Amino acid sequence: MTFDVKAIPLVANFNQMMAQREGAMVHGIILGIFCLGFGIFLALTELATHNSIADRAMEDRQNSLGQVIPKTIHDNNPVLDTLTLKDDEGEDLLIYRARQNGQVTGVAYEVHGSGYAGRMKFMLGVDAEGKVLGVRALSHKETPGLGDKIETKKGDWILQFVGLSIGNPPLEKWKVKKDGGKFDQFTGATITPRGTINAIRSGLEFFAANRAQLLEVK
Amino acid sequence: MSQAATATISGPFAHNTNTVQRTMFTVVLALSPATLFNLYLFGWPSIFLFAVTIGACLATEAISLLLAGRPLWRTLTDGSAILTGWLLAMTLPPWAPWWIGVLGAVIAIPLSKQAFGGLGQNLFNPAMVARVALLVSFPVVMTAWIAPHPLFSDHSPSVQQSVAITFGGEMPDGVTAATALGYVKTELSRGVPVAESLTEYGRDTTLTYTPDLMDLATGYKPGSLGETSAVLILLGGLYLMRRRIITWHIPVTVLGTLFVMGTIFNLVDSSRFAPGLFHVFSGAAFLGAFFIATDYVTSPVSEKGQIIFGIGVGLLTWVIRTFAGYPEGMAFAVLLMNSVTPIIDQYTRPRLFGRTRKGEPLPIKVSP
Amino acid sequence: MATPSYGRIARDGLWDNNGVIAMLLGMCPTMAMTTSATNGLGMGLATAVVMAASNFMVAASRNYITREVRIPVYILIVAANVTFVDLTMNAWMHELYKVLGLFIPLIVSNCLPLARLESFASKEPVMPALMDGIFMGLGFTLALTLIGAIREITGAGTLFADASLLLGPAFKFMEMRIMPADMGVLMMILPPGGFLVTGFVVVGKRLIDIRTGKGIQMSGAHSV
Amino acid sequence: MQEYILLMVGAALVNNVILARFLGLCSFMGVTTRIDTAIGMGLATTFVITVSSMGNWAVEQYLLEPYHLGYLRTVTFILVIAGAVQFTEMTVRKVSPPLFQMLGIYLPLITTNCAVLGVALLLVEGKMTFIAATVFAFASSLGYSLVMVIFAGLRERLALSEVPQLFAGPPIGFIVASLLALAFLGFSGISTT
Amino acid sequence: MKLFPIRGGIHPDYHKELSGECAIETLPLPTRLYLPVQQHIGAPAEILVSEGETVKKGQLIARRQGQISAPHHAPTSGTVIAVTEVPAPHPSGLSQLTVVLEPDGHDEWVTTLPEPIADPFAVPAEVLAERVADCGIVGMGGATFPSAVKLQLGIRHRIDTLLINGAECEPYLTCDDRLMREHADEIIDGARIMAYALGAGRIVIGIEENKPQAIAAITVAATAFPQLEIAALPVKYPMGSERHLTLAITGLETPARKLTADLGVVVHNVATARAVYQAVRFGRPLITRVVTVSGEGIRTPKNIEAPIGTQVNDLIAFCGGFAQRPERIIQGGPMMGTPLPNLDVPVVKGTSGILALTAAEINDRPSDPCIRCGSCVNICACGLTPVELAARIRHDDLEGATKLGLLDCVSCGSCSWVCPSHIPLVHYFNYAKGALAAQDREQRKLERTKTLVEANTARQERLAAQRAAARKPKAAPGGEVSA
Amino acid sequence: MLTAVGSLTAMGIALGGLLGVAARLLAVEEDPLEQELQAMLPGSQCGQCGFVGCAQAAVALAKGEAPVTLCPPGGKAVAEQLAKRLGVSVDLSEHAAQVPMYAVIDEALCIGCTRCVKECSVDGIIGTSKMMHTVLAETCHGCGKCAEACPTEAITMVEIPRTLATWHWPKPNAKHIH
Ligand SMILES: Cc1cc2nc3c(=O)[nH]c(=O)nc-3n(C[C@H](O)[C@H](O)[C@H](O)COP(=O)(O)O)c2cc1C
Ligand SMILES: Cc1cc2nc3c(=O)[nH]c(=O)nc-3n(C[C@H](O)[C@H](O)[C@H](O)COP(=O)(O)O)c2cc1C
Ligand SMILES: Cc1cc2nc3c(=O)[nH]c(=O)nc-3n(C[C@H](O)[C@H](O)[C@H](O)COP(=O)(O)O)c2cc1C
Ligand SMILES: Cc1cc2nc3c(=O)[nH]c(=O)nc-3n(C[C@H](O)[C@H](O)[C@H](O)CO)c2cc1C
Ligand code: SF4
Ligand code: SF4
Ligand code: SF4
Ligand code: SF4
Ligand code: FES
Repeated sequence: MTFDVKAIPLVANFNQMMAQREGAMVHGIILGIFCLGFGIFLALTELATHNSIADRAMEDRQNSLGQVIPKTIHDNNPVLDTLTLKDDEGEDLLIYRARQNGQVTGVAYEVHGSGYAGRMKFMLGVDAEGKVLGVRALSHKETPGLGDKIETKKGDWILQFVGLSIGNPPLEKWKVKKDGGKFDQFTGATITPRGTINAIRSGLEFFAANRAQLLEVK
Repeated sequence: MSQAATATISGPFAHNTNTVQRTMFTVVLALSPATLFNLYLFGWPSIFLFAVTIGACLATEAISLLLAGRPLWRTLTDGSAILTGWLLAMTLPPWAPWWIGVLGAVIAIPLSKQAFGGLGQNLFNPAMVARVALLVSFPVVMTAWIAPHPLFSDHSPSVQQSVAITFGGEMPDGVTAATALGYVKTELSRGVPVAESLTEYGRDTTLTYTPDLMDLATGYKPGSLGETSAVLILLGGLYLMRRRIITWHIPVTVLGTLFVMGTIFNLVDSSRFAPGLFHVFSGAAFLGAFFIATDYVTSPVSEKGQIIFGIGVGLLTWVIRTFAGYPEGMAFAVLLMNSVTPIIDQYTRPRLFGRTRKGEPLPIKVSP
Repeated sequence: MATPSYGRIARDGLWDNNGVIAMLLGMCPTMAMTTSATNGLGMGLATAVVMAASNFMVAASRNYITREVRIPVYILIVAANVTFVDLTMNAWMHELYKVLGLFIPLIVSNCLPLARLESFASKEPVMPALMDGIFMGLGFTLALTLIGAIREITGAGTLFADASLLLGPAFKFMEMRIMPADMGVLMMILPPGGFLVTGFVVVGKRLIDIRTGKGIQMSGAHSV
Repeated sequence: MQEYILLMVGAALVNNVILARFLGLCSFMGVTTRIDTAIGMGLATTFVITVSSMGNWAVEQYLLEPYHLGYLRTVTFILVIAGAVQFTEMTVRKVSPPLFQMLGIYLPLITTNCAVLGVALLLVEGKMTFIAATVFAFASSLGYSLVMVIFAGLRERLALSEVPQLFAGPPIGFIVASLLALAFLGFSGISTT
Repeated sequence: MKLFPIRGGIHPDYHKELSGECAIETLPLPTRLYLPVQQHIGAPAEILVSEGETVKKGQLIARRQGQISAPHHAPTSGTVIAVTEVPAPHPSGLSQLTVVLEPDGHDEWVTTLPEPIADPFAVPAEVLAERVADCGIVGMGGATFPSAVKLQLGIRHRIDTLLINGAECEPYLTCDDRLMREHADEIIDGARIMAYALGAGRIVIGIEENKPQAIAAITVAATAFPQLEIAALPVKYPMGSERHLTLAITGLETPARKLTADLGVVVHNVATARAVYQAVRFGRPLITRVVTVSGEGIRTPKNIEAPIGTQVNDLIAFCGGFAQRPERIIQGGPMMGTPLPNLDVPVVKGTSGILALTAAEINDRPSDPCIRCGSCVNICACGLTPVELAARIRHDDLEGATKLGLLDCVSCGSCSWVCPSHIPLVHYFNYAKGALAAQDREQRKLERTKTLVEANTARQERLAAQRAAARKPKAAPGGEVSA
Repeated sequence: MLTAVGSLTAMGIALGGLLGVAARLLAVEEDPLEQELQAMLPGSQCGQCGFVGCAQAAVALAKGEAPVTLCPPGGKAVAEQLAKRLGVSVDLSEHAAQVPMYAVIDEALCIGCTRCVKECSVDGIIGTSKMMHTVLAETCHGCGKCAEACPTEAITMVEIPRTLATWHWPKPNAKHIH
């Protein structure tokens, strides 16, 4: 049995229009049909992948939070346990909370400092006592080979902050050695570490200032 | 006396005595006082680096010429490769390791000059391309300025030590020092006002050497291998002007613009902006104005064009020094203005005799 | 134009008419995605998939597309394919996606796929069009990997760093350190290095073509 | 005001579309043999980038965001750009025939110029306000035009010099572009925030 | 007097001391004289004599052809021994039709010389112009443009100033200097006659400051005439160029593609003025000229009044021959002169100097690449960019070079002189100007061919139609074909 | 899902319509040759040929203002195709400079047959039947047709000699400059 598409009236009509190539609408219809087709195609793809992608995104966020909040100290999903506060500049700051048995055992939030080539973003994890649980660079534009040693991939420098808090070392030692502080700068690059230290310090100060709200059990 | 039936060369049959070679070696001569002073000031390591850089420039030029199948001797002795090497060396940190000089030569000669077809064809100043490429690639090595260690003085490194410094890459501890520009810049980045850091610069005890005002003027201060002595560079520059190798247009506009920008902004906000004189007398401003921005090949040919070029170099130097990440802006400013030189050339051609600026014949004016 | 043989298509795509080093198309990803060999490889492969699919679709529907809406339809097809690749990789090849994810939307704005649609797929039958897409894509991959490798070795001292993230743990062996990191010439992984290496790769192709007796194909003969 | 100036300097010089962001390179290598053409291309592209960015901003704001259609971004943006090019062509032709004479021939080229899409995507990424987005788009395209014209000037001079055969054409073009990018690195570190 | 600055210019070594103090000597009659038909700009003259004919001094031997042309006269009495192709004093070494005259030694004037004009200021201007034309006077400042044509400018233009060009800015040359020192009266009389013919009320004699004696002599001779002014010009090459002289003295810039006459200014050389004096006051045609023979290659440099047609050989022999091997023999000055292919070429009306220059004087060397020093741009008195022009010409972009003003270049040679890379810039320009002219000729020929072809086809068609018409009634008579 | 498909389709239709309207309103008379040539070009609009795009390149090709080898992306194949369509040869060796010639009739051999006269399309040959013929040098444009027609081979084509009026300085030896 043969089936001739051209037998369908609409297709025949369309073919005729195509043949004449007249009327502005024909182009609109062609493009429209393609859009319709690909729209359906993409919408279906999206439908099919939607949940999967959301899961992956959740995993990703859990994993990255996991780097600044150890899995061992919580039994909840910090990604979903969030709180919004105003930071020093009055911007909304999203805070992830880790809980063990309902008690807040740690929080994580973004802090930022200015580096050699612009803003550097970090995720800072702080435990209930105000000690650093972990810091990771989220994004920065520092020079490869110089400033990028703040990444864990390129060095251990950023790991040294774990366990530190305001007071340990004392506030005036939260500086690079060059400025009379406790922390090493990188050879030939002082600005990046300086910005990083500032970011962590102000993050800890934020914790201190908002401690009650942060640890409040709801 | 008989000549070929056709005389093959059209006139004129008189030429001045100037040649490319003479021009280049005059510039070398003009550079010598400042160079000798700095070689003395920074000792054997700087002498080694200087020799290596020039030698490498000559060697890479020779190799490029051989590969291109061009005549060797004449081009090699025209002095341009020596001058490029010389100027490159003068902008390097004095105790930089030998490979900095060699790599610089590879960038300056084969890449920035010979790939374009050799002398006169390049679009960017070879020495500055090399310097900037090195700075961008090796920021640590390229910003390791050292305190003066005059030859024959007590703390000058011996020849053996110097060999270790230049060829072994063993930088001794406690010799580095900040240049005034670098110092002000880093201090500013931690919020110290310029005026304060300027006075601090002379007193900062964490620096191994801090020049006083007199030192700043004579050039007894940290800096690159050839830039520290504004006075001697000025002397060389004036000699070049006298010999009509360069004209006043570029040096005066570069330094003038730098001074004017510095002064105006310093008056507006002295905590943020360094004074004009500071800009003019620190870093490579003099070297750049007299010897680098004036490079014939990469600057405009007409006097009007040179004025625009000079203002551009001064302005960009100030902008980069003041706002950008690098402490010294002269090299970048020169390269940036090199890139617009063809456009400047196109729009600053002299007016043709008997024509308007647009090229139309002038209207007829009759004598009164 | 007679449809070229598959051999011809392969040779053109991989070398003679290579999208990057002969036609100088798709320059943007070439510069942006070649800071390492792995990035180049990943970008190249993703582009190859999109090119093959787009070429196929355009060749199949070429008779229904009017001249006036030709370009929007082609771009639409490329964009749809890119989005499809983007979504499916995100969902089901997530590890790979994390490496390539950033680059994928950029394929839309690469002029090479579009150029092949215009000049090949819109005129040829489905199968040759598909092959053209595949080989042009592979040629693109080859060029990007080569440029990426040169930049990575000279700039960072490594080769195929993180290849195992892209290709799976089995490819860990590819990750090499050629020289210590502090010997890297930073400029090579910064923008100037991209232009420089691409220029020298074109010179390299010329040298090889001269050796094999093809002579310098003066692409862009008018330019200089 | 100051933030807009910084935004403009950042978009035009520090993160130049061509030299730092690597967008629109094909036209950079292709349409820069003469200063005149580079100027024309620059003007036309500036126009299209600015107009289409406004359109794309609206699409993002009123369609993609509210209905969670982020996955359709590339597709819709491309359609908007194609439309903007066509719209530009029609209006320019109607409003100013001389301008059309000058720019008309460049317009079809621009649809396939990835600087246009690239700038639009950057706007979304930066979550800018309408005015900031417009300023950013305009400054970016200005930076594009600037580099196009500079490069065309350099190539015009290159055409009169004696480049060795092996390097003549694209290779020396790439080398020049490389050195130009190197010079533009001088602007890096200018804080634009 | 107040002078106006001119752009650019150079200060070459002048070497005028070689011959500056040598009074003009008269050359003894040579054994042969060679008189080419073309010694001027315009159409070649038409030869009136044939082999074997005897001629008298001053006799017309070739008459002018057309508007812009000049006649030639026998410089002495003798026999025409040949009318043949002889190498021209031209760098190409090509030949041109030449009358070869063997002097008989009597130096006998022809009897039919035109009558002296006793009071030139009482005759109509046309009569004077006619006399200048008949006497074969052409511009002796180098351009050899027929002077009569310039004298008639007063008819179509309002001329208010006559500039007498005594700048002599070319190095080595001293012929004008000597002429001004020794014949100031004649020059001034000639200038006054020309001014009268032009209707110009003002005469300015421009002399470079490095010729103080000439300035003094002219000043003395000019005191009687209030309409005469003397301008002591700064020493700067190319001050003698017509347009630049006009600018320096009057402050008027001659528009491109226009003549100074459009500004009311006419420029004549001092030697031209003297030739006019002789033609008008004595009816004598232009048959001799003062030639500077100089250069380190010449044993005793001299200023020689020589008959037109004297071979360069004879002049050099008169100066004691060569002192050292010259690198080149130049006709004219070193800046704008042309190299001679050999020494067997004649002195013509425009030959102001014969220079035997040594390699050291020329100081040429193989060229280096252009280092874009900009000297050429800054010294070009015409505001050109020689560096870019030459680059365009080298890349065969003649059109681009023309747009940059190639045709406004006066070939003064300053740019080549100053170039540290010794790039033959002027050679490039000369080549390009020649090539453009050749293209032009070809274009004109092409157009001519096109019209001829059209005419031919039209005629063929007409003939065919006629034949067809003729064939109808009766068979056409074949045979004759018209050319 | 519906919004996605719906809005995309709507945009498509709108844009398509716009393009259609534009195509109609702005229809430009296109030279069929240009269109044909443009179809042969790759259409990548890359501009490497020195024109802004293929359309402009095609226009220039049609006018004969651009060489068929203009298009680097198209490579040899396109060049050959263009050459075939335009009926030109791609072999560059054919472009060798031709020296202008003119015809000279050897008077001793001329039999006055007038065949050459009939051949000459510019009336450059004078003479009547049975009389010896000569060529007007300044009229002859060197086509050589008369030489072919001459039965006695009396006509030879010679280079136009240089005279003082046509001589000009040669181009300086390129070796002077690197
Ligand atoms: C190309 C280049 C990139 C740089 N990148 C960084 C960087 O990423 N982080 C940084 O702290 N300093 C960077 N610097 C160095 C700064 O300019 C400055 O010299 C340094 O931070 C001051 O530190 P110091 O006191 O150790 O010299 C860079 C310098 C250059 C030349
Ligand atoms: C009516 C008229 C037409 C002239 N035409 C020309 C000409 O075609 N070519 C030329 O070289 N000089 C011509 N001249 C002579 C110029 O005015 C001038 O004398 C000549 O170009 C030489 O000038 P120079 O020696 O400064 O180059 C003409 C003069 C006049 C009065
Ligand atoms: C560069 C240059 C320099 C000249 N120098 C002189 C000069 O020194 N003396 C002179 O009489 N003519 C000189 N001329 C020729 C004049 O332009 C002009 O032709 C001449 O003075 C007209 O007079 P004439 O027609 O009587 O020769 C020079 C021309 C040029 C282009
Ligand atoms: C006044 C003057 C300044 C120069 N400055 C430089 C320079 O800054 N850098 C350089 O590489 N060459 C310089 N040169 C040498 C020469 O122009 C250089 O090698 C060419 O750029 C190479 O084509 C200079 C030459 C002169 C005459
Ligand atoms: S004078 Fe010579 S070297 Fe200087 S710019 Fe002119 S042509 Fe070039
Ligand atoms: S020869 Fe021509 S280009 Fe050179 S200086 Fe004289 S007028 Fe200018
Ligand atoms: S080079 Fe080829 S593809 Fe590029 S514009 Fe010209 S014809 Fe089109
Ligand atoms: S060659 Fe041609 S133009 Fe010349 S005479 Fe013969 S037929 Fe006529
Ligand atoms: S890939 Fe960006 S313009 Fe071609």
